[in-house]
Amino acid sequence: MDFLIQLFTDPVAFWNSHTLLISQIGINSILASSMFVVLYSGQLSLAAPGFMAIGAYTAVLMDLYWHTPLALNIATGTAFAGVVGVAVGLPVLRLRGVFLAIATIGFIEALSLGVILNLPITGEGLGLKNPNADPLGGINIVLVSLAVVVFLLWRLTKGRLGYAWTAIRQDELAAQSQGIDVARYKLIAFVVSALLAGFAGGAESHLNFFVDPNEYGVPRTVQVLTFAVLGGSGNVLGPVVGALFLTTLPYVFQQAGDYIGVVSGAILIAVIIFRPQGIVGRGGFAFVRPRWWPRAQVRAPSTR
Amino acid sequence: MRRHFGGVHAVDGVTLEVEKGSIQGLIGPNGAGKTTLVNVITGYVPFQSGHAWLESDELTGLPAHRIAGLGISRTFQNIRLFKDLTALENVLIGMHTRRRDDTLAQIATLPMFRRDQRSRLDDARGLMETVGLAASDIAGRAAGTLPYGDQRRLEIARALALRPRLLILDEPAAGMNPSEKQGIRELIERLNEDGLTILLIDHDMRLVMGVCKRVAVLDFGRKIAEGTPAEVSIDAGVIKAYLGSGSERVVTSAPGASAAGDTELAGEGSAARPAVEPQKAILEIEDLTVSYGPVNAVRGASLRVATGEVVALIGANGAGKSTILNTLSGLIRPDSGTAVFDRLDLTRAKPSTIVRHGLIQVPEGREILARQTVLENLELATWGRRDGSAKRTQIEAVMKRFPILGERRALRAGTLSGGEQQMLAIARGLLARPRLLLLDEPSLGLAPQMVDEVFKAIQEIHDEGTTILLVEQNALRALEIADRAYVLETGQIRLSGTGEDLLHNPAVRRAYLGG
Amino acid sequence: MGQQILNAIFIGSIYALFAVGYTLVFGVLDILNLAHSAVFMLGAAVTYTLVVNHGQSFWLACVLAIVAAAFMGLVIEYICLRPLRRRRAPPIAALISTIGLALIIVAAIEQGRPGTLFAWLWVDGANPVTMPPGTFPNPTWHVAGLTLEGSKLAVVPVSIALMLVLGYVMRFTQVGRGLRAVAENPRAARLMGIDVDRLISLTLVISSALGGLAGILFGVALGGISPYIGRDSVEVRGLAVIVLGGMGSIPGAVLGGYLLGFIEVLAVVLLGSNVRAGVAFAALFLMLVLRPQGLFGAQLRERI
Amino acid sequence: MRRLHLVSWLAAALVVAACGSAGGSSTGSTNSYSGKTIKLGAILSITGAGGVYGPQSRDGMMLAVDQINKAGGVNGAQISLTVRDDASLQTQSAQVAQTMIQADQDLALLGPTLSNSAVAVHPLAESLKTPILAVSTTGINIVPDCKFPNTTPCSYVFRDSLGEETAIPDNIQSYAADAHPTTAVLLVAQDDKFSSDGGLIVQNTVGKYGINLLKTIKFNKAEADLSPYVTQAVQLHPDVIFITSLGGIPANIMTEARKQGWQGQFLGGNGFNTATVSKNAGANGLGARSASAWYLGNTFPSNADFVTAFKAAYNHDPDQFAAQGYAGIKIIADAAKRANLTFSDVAGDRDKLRAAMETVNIQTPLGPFQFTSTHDVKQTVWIIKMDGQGGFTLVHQIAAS
Repeated sequence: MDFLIQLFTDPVAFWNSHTLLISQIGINSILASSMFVVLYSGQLSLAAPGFMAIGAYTAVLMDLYWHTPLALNIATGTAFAGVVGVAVGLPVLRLRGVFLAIATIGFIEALSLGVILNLPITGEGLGLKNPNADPLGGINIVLVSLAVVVFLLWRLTKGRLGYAWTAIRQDELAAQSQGIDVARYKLIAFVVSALLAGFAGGAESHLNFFVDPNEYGVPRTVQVLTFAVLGGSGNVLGPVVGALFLTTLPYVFQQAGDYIGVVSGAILIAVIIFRPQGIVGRGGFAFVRPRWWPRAQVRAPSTR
Repeated sequence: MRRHFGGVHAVDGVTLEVEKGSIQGLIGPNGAGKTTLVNVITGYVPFQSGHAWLESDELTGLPAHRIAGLGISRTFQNIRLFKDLTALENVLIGMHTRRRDDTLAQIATLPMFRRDQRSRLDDARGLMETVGLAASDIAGRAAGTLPYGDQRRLEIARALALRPRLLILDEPAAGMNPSEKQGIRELIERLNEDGLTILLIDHDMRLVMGVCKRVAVLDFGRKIAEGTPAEVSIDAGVIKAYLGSGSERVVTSAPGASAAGDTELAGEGSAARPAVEPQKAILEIEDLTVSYGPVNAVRGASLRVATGEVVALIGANGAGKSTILNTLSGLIRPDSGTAVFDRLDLTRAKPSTIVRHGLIQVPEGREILARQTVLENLELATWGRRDGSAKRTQIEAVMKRFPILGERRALRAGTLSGGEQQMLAIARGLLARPRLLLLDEPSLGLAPQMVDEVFKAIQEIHDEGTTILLVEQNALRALEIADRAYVLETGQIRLSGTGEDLLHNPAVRRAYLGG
Repeated sequence: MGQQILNAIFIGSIYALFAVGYTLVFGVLDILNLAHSAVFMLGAAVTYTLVVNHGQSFWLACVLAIVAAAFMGLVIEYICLRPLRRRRAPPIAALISTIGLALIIVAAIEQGRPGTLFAWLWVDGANPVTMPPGTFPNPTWHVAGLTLEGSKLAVVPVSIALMLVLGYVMRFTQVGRGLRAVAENPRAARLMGIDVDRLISLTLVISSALGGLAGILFGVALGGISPYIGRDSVEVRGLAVIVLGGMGSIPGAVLGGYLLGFIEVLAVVLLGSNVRAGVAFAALFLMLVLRPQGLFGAQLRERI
Repeated sequence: MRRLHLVSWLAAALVVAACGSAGGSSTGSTNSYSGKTIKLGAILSITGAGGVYGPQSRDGMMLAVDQINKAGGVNGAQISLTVRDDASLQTQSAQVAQTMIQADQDLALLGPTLSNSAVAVHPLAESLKTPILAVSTTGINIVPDCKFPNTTPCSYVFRDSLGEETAIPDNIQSYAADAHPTTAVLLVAQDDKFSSDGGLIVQNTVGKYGINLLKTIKFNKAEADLSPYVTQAVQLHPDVIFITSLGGIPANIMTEARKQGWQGQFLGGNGFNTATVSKNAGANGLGARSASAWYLGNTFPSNADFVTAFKAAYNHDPDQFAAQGYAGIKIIADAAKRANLTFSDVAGDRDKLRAAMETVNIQTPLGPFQFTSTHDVKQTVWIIKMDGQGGFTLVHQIAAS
């Protein structure tokens, strides 16, 4: 409780003493957004952590060996993730539903266990020390970029691209009949998601003095998926809300103490059962929407 | 152009030319291959042989989105709107191909983008008005929640948004009542006057006859006739294809050819002598109302079936026939009204309980288990029964009655022909020891001789004392064997009477051909 | 090499047994039950607790553990799946709700220490524990330089026998036909008077019982029973197996299990230990890209 | 002049410290401690990969806090210790650390349990000028290395746990001296820092004692069955198998190797030094040797008292991690006693505490305890071997160099 109390009574002190938590929420939100993009175009891709790892390792290695500026490192990491995104996206495009999900899981596991743990340059199991990290200062970068990401996605979902994605998610056949090149737009979504994940990875690595190869595995992808789905994958705000909700859960329910795992599991089930479309779900904040608020037009994914 | 489809030649060497600026009709009974033809043209189903051109552009082998890009847009027989999106969004998506990639513009939220967006919105609203939708009040509603007729119109608006060179309408009027049909008909004519070339697929002859300059008739994947409506409507082959074999004696010319406008059936219905409702019925439906979301599929229908009867339920596509049957089987729950089968409240009971009580449905499209063998299908049909040995003997008996099943017992049901599958479905129904057998479109898409087979079987089953509620496209055949019949139109019972009466009631022809 | 083949056969049997349960549920429901690995772990944990902390006989413990696992099957159906089916929720929702349940089960074991809420279920927290020697007969022979160990050898016949039985049931019994009917066409099944919900519950029970049994055999033979054996050892590999074999196909899952077992062992022998996991998942990825329907799979079905 | 001044000041400080450690309750402190509370925070892995060790450390710390508070506290100030779980994840570890330092305003921190978390958390504490005492981390570069790669000592980071850099070489040396093995195989878990560090040290050390490392077999902790690796190792018939890995895995490996009929010697690092491993390995672990920071059987009072108290409190034997946790609290308490805390200015108190910690010199279950100039532990190393019944017996003892 004292967590919430401080939040409302003394927000400034709260902000200063929880920068890491807040940054983490930001990172998770960006990750969830990357998951959102694929879900929004009707693809259940779980590759996010893989692209994260690529972004993170690229950024840190560039810093360690070439001492290049942070912005460049993260940018390069992001770009590299995007390139790999194309390489992975092309072959798996025709897969749908769980098949895509499992293929992408195969990708992240092969990457983390097969590649990262065996490349000398990544420090293998030793991980990478990242002396120039700035855990407390990173928050601004994270929050600003989160704002940008959300804004961009919001614009995208409102434009030609977004309409195409929605159409594909809703009904691929009908989408084709409207002249939409399904394969092309699916790939775009896949790559955009890769870029976002790569960026999140790069940014997160700047918050940590250590890059830990174990943080880019299946548990992470499950976590990110949960953020996106629980928040609601039909609205740009969904993933952010989901990340916020689940990341702060252990702090909000501190009195659950050791049983936090049990509690959050129960909450997860409860929410998904009573709001299968996610917390934000259909039509954005329609369920708390004041009269003057424009009616959200984007919808949750259809059940097909 | 040939297209090999599953076991049968769905489209078999059909040649079809659509004259620019005309309305070309394409008719034929269900399962004639009309939709398959459209799917091939629009790139959903690959060509096996043959070619297709749009003016100078070859379509053969192009993916669907490219074909759409070339200017062929279509609607779907079973409406494929983006259900969760608003009506307006549906139309906007239709503009995809002629909308330049404005991603950057709108990321920057440039006024230029806003202007385009505004013009697009106006455009979309305009299109909705064109097809007769009041944009102002439904633009913001989720497409899936619109009434049936509006959804049809919206799909046309979406198709128009492509600015197509050729518009293909696949059964645009399916399941509409005469006045709605009239609306669609006027719409089609209006669009054509604006210079749009239209390929109209429908099995409602009256509509096609009314609007088309030329009509081609498909039956079993072959083109059996082509010409002006007048020519086609007196073509014996066509009449046969339409009314089922052996029906010529009843009908001398395909009805609708001289359709004198559309008078609501109800008028004539009142004239028609109401049938004597049986006193004690095994099935009693009172004032049943069923709806999918806001769409009312059945509105206050009431009917009764007495033991030993064959009762036919006829009417247009989407008139609500199947909905009633599914409600009886407990697959759908009604909004209001009662349905009682021998003291069992069908509006509450679980489907399995209903079956155990002896109310068995042979569903439309057979729904046999394609991946299991014929024998397994039959054995499954005895699920509800506990009498081991009796099962066996009866399965044997059934396989004697339908020898074809006996021969094919070890084959996967999916490999059977349509007619064989229908036999299997009926046999399955029998094995469940029905006290009331619901048959949904048993002759759907079957060859005439197969249809005869099926009806022979139904007749026999009835003679053995099984009560039957029959839902049938082939109304004439249905009425021939029915003791009584109900005519269903847009979810309401319009007429009822003995089979004989209705058989000779001119309104009936319009009623079922009106679908 | 001989020894390695034995290793492969053993772990292959475990994979197969676990994956059969996975694939059964997917085949009938088109849903990935991510709580399956938690049930696997629970089977091992309950057996250990009953024997060591509650002084039950080993055999009784095994039976009770399987019962407990089967009961978890019902819990999954009634809490995680049925409510969502009722609401026609997107299948991805079921993914999340089962994740939630897995979270609860693992957390409950994790927090089981003397004097806590779950002490009756588990007292070793996150500590891995091993069946004390002598709690079960475990003869060991040394033949031609090979080590044949009872507890490991036992796994093979048990798995194979069970899978034959299951195969027989699915193929030749009325229940089996019913299950296949539900899998192929629930609507038709309903019309034929099959109580679909009952059969689905049954599916979950069978699947979870198998999962639990796999856990028991695994824990007994290898020791190191901890809250994480499910998550770490079989969860993702189980996915790999059912994809290799073909989603929803029981013989496929069996074959896939042994296949993965051999792939992993061969990777160790031929390619050097550290690439083992990487190879397995690369194989998974390739399989999906080249032959998505797997070895035995039916045509793809496009549901999540 | 100034320098001389500084020196004399230092000397004075040392004197104070000396009588502090030697002397009774009241030192040169001018501030009153009575009625105040000393807030400490511990970041431990109660769940996850480190869940084998965290709870042990927690029990040890709680025992120490209990004893001190019952005995009238630190000059009358009570110690309050909050333990938080980091689920063995470095990100969570760092978050918890920040909360404890900035939100809870704890005076000093203990932990975290795992090396990968430590390398993330320690620099953070350093940058926030808060003393942090590692009680179980043994990997490379924990201390003194803050600004990797140039190894400048951290000023706020201390460690009372025995680094593998000392433990593994000592262990190898002693066994080489006893048995003169010639061949060895290394089994190393490649997916966590602690184990990988250990593996690295083994690889760098064996040569010195004429042991030929036939093969290094890497595996991942998250694997179903380790038998293939063990088979691979056993078939090379080495004299020694080194195991560097976390949790129960060493036990699984030993069991499997023995079942496959291998008779050689197991050597390992801190990963061995927990009851869990010895218990799970049972008879198969008999004779497995490791260098430990602590030995149950030591009879010197500071240990004997600890063991009896611990048994009384939790009715099972403590292990190395419990001892190190217990020692950790005692060390901080001793420093706090001499630091002359104000209890009003936390930042100032933290500085005073870290200064006082550098001069700690007390008796702990680990033996007489002092920090090296780089804040690492300076203590006797105990070479122990598993007794086959879940316990350990002493083989050698190597005094701190």
